[in-house]
Amino acid sequence: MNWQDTLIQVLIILGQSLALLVALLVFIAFILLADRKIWAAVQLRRGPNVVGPFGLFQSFADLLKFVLKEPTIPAGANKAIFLLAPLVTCVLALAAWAVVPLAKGWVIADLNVGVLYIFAISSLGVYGIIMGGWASNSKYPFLAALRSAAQMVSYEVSIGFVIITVLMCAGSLNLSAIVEAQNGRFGFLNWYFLPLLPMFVIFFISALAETNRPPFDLVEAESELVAGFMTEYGSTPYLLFMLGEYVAILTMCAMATILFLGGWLSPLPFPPFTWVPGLVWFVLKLCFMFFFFAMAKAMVPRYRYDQLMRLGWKVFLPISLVAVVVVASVLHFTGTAPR
Amino acid sequence: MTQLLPPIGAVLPELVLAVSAIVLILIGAFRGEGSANLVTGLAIAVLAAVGVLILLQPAVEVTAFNGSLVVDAYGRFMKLLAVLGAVVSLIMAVDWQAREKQAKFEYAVLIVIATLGMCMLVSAGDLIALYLGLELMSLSLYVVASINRDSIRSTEAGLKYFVLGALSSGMLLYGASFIYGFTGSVNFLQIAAVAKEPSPGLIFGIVFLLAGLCFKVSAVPFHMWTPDVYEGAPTPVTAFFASAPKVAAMAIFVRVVIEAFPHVTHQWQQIVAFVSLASMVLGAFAAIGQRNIKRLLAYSSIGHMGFALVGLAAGTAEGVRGVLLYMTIYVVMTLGTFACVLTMRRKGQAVETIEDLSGLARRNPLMALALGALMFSLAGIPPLAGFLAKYYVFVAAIQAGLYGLAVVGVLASVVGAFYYLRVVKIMYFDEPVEAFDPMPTELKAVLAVSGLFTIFYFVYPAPLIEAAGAAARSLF
Amino acid sequence: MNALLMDYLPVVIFIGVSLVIGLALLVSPFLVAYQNPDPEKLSAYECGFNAFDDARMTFDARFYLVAILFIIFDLEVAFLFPWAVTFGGLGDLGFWSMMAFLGVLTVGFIYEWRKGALEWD
Amino acid sequence: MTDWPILSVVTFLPIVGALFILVVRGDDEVTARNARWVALWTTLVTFVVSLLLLPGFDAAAPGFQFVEKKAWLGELAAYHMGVDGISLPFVILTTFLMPFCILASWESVHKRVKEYMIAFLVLETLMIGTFCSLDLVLFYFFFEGGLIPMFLIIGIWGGQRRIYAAFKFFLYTLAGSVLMMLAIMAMYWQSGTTDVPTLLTHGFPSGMQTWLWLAFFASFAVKMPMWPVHTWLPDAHVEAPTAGSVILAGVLLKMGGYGFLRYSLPMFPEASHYFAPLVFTLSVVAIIYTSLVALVQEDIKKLIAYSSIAHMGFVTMGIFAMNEQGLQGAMFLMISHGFVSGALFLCVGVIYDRLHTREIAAYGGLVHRMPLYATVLMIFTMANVGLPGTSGFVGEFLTMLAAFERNTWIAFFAATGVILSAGYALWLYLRVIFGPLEKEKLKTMMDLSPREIVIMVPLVVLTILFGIWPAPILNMTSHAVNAVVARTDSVAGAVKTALLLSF
Amino acid sequence: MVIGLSHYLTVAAILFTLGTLGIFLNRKNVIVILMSVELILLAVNINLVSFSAFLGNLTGQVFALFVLTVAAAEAAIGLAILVVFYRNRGSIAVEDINAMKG
Repeated sequence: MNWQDTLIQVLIILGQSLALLVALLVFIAFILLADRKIWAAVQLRRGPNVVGPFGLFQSFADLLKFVLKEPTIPAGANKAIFLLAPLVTCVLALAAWAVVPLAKGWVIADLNVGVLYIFAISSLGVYGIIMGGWASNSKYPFLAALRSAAQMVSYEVSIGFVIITVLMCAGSLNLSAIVEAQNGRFGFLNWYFLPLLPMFVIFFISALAETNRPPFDLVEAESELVAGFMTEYGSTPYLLFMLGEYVAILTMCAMATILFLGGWLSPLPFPPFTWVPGLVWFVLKLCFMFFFFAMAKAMVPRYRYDQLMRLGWKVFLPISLVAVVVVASVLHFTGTAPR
Repeated sequence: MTQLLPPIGAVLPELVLAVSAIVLILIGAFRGEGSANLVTGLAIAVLAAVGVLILLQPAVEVTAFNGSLVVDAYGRFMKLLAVLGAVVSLIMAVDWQAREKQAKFEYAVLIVIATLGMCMLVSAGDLIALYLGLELMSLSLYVVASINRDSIRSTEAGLKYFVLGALSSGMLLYGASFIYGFTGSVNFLQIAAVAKEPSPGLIFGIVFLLAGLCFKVSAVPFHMWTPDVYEGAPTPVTAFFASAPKVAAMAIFVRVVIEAFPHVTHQWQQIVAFVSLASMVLGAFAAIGQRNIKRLLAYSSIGHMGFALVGLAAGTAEGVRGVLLYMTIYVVMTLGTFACVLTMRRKGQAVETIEDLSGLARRNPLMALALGALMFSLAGIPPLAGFLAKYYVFVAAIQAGLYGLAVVGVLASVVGAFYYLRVVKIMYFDEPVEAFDPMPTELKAVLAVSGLFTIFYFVYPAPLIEAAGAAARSLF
Repeated sequence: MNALLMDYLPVVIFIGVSLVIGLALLVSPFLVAYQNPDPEKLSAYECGFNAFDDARMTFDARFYLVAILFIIFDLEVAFLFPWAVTFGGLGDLGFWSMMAFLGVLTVGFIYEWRKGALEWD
Repeated sequence: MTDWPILSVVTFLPIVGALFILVVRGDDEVTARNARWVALWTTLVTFVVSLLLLPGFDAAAPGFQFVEKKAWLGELAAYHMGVDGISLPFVILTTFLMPFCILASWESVHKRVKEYMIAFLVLETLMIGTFCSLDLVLFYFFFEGGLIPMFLIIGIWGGQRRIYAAFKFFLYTLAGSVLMMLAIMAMYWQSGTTDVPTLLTHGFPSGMQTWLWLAFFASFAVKMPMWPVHTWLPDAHVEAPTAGSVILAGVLLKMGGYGFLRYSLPMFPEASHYFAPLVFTLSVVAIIYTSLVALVQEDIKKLIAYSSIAHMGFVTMGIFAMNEQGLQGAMFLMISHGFVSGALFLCVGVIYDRLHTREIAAYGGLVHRMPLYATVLMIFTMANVGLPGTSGFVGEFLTMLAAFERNTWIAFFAATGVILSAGYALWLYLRVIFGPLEKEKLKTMMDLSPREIVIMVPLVVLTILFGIWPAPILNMTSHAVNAVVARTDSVAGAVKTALLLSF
Repeated sequence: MVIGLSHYLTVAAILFTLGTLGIFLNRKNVIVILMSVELILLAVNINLVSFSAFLGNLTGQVFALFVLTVAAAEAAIGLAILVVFYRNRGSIAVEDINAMKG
């Protein structure tokens, strides 16, 4: 391959990446709005409704507001790390999307080890939080960062086990292959959420905890713990944290979609449903998942920290561990494991 | 694939250890803090049973797991010795735990796990098994060293041991990676088949590998951890450290160089000879100024490892037999000595300086007699067992033409005799001080067996010599 | 080797692009926004008080414990990944080996539980 | 001939006694008494049993007798025991002296009697074993093992500076003998065996012989002790309890001479010839220098100690003359010195027990209060000087004769030594026994007690008996000694022939 | 430039040296020592994997996996001991590890 070809290829990838990222960010803008709207609806409020029709441009206004706010860096802070932390959080969250297949073949990098990649990248997210909490040189952010990190890693373990069960069924680490493995004659009945329903539930709840979403948002509870590790942040550094968080939420939704809900597959495997582009199904499923995230935030009361840790270590971990054994045994003894 | 599943009899001791460790943890976990005595008792029983199992294994060479584990006469001999060290030091810990209010069932479990590591280590047939066994052992030892969580000295000992141990593991691994890279294999026998010529990369690997192993046997220049860890760790732990892990590390040291590098003897021989020489000399001189008996024994053990390595430096079956005998006698002597150290407590408080032994011969003549015999034996004075141990390694060294090593070695043993004599002097010549608390029965038993063995070994040494000879030959 | 690297090229580019976006966002307020820092504004937030003591204080050792537990379990998961993927081709030996491994891990887990390592009260 | 392993019985009988004492329990007074009696009976029985060796011993038969051989350390060494004309006298000497040691400590040792007796009995085993063993490793075992009880005897029951003396004794001897151990190993490596009878005829390469000889020399010279490695001996003697001194002078020192005779000469004949001048020089220096040193001593024991060194000079001189007279003389001198010096130390012990000082100046005029003692001491002093008619004379005379045959100058210097020894010994006698009885403390001194008389009489008898009738010992040794001489001569001849041929 | 085995080995050697120096020259903090140990193990793994790739034999990678596992266990135990030590001593400075001298 000569250098021109390489260059062209790089440019193509560049374009794709840019397109995906922009689309993602715009999507998040509306998802954010949706989040607030759903929340408001549950509480019988209207939610944002001033900027644009139905408040549709609220997020863009927020963006503008963030950019124009005064960026402060606390006097005692470690400047470099203080600024690096949100960047790391955001970039890592975004980076996960490089391997997410939006539709058949619609993926930036179709890695063989896609699941592993996402797993690894999302593990790294802890660093951003720890760095932010530590660099602020302030008590509350530091404590919150520690608690947040502990929480994230606790639930990551069960997420890992859940993923294992899916992998055993799918027999591949490639996300596209996992989606394809759920393709079958019975449409959505073939998807893994059905046989692995308990896993799906655990995954969902763990995802809430992993992304510090309510009801597990106690480390960044705005009223009680003054926004946790982000206390000292303002302006776009704060925005980057928020952005990272929402990207991570979407990543989790995407993971749930791919692992349990058949990714881009149509729920009913016959026309006219199969005529609808995979991307649409994917986005719809994403929205569906996010709706649950939002509803959880609106409806479920917040956990105490000890309850949270107990749930992670004493309930989810054993259950998922047993699930791995059960799934493995079933597959092994029925001989239904993919070869 | 078919070779992967082991002949079950060959790995039975290891299996039993592993399963019992798990069961013991569960027992301990479910019965709570009060289960220390039960778990310790069970652990002792298990270790003893494993010892019997090893004894009962048929005298054939079996390999398991594609050559990762080799069960031969050599392995059985060393395993038995390691298990012996483990079980005796565990027995000696019982009373200590009760008195220091340190009853933790984890201690017994960790000892069992460490023993499992040692058995794997001794039987290791490739570098991976070596590493895993070594780490299983070492990781348990790190924890055991700092088992007394509320003592600065114990935790510091654990920390030091950990840092240097981890470094040594790193060096060993680095060496192992080079050996793998330059021979294309991790199996000892395959390495031996390839490593016919000394190449720089291979030598490099051997140097690092041996450096890592030297750490584990606490040979100079990688001995720094020994005195501090000996001193800081709780005494039963020190007794354990001084016995079983040394055996296992020495066992694999011997196995690696003999099995994997028979064609580059000259290269490792130089290293081993140097290390052995330095250990003997340092062990002899550095111990002179010590007042803490555990520190003294630490330097003593450094010296003894040097002596044992003399046999390895010879690189012959006779030499290996010497190492085996040396380690056997060393373990027995060490355990006996530590039984005495464990007895050194007044009004419930442990004392550790050698001055505390003053006039022991008046207050407790039998203990003094036994400890005196052990000291003379450690010094290598005939007719005690320690002399025969030295004799066998030095004969091998002379046969291999290592005159310089032999001469320095015996001179070092004269210097070493000085500080052992000092202990005897304090016990026998000095005026008595306050008596120690009464000696628990199990310590008495250990001391008695060890003392009698030391004194009367010369009467009928043949069985041990033959066993060691057979074990050594199985390596060649 | 090269083919493998080519697989990851898109990932690198993607991360590069997101980095650019992130940086742009991070830098923009410093360029456009109003800045007028004063000591009060730059002091650490402590509910309106001056800071009582150093923020670099000690914290509960249980956080370490969680970290350690996480390392262990995460590593276990790392082992399970390749096993799960090739699960179908491993046969009885592969199955039982991993079951044994999980069994040992479970024992460790039970031990932690019983020792109260998982308590947060 | 008996079938039972008489040598092993003789050797290990004391251990049995020691074990017996070990298990005796009870309050201090009773155990002490029991320990004394058990020790005495054990040593006596051992002596009697050792005497059984005499009728069975055929002095004219070649090789070793009462041989026992059993597997022991695998291929490395066997349990091989046996005696010949060289070792048998030493065995008897040892068993003979032991009861005296026990008796001598009857009242003077009060503390830790039990341990004391055990130490002595163990020591006896080790000493007898040294002389009986016919395997180098076994020999080393006993030879070196003797250090432990002796260390304890000096260190526990010794005088003021006992700790220093004990350490010095131990480390000097150990340093010397570890080299011998190496030599033993080298010999094993070269010849494939440590069996003494085999090695006696093995013939090591000359280059190797030099090193081996030096290594053995290091050990034996320290043990003898030879000048300049003798300095431990005066300290050890001074600090040791009486019985310890007796054993030290009577038996332990002889191990060096025995070693030369048994090992150095026949096993390394070429090296022995080569180094003979060195040994002569050292011997002469020892004789004259230590005699001079003895002259100025203030301490009785120290004086006798130096005199022992001087006598050992005669012994080495005789041995390395390597002719029949020399070897016979050396043997005789060692035996004789064994009980004479032992007796001298016992005599010192007698007055030390009464006055608790060994300073010559503290005594004087004892003849007035202790006529019996004066007589006994005179006999032994004469024997020590080597007056004709006492056993001391025969040995010294023979060795001088032998030295004269080799080198006139050596004999001359040695003769000077004899004169000097007469000087210091008689002067000592003069100062202690004669003169006015002035010192208050001395005026109440009692003469020899019955127990002391029992001790002294046999020694006096032997001293005089062997002085006028040395034949029993000479007959016993002559054959074995001649074998050694023949061995060294043959090699010397061969060496000369080889030298001639090479020209 | 073709990146060959020697480059990997050099990188590993540099890491190894850094790790070793980190242990011996570090006078401040024990955590740094733990990190140095990890660095050494990293060097080993680079070695193993590059040898494995170079030799075309998988043993090295298997070995590397084992090393990874054990390294994690080691780090866990090291940290645990360090925490216990800190609780007793109140410091993790290297110069404060001095209860025993000699």
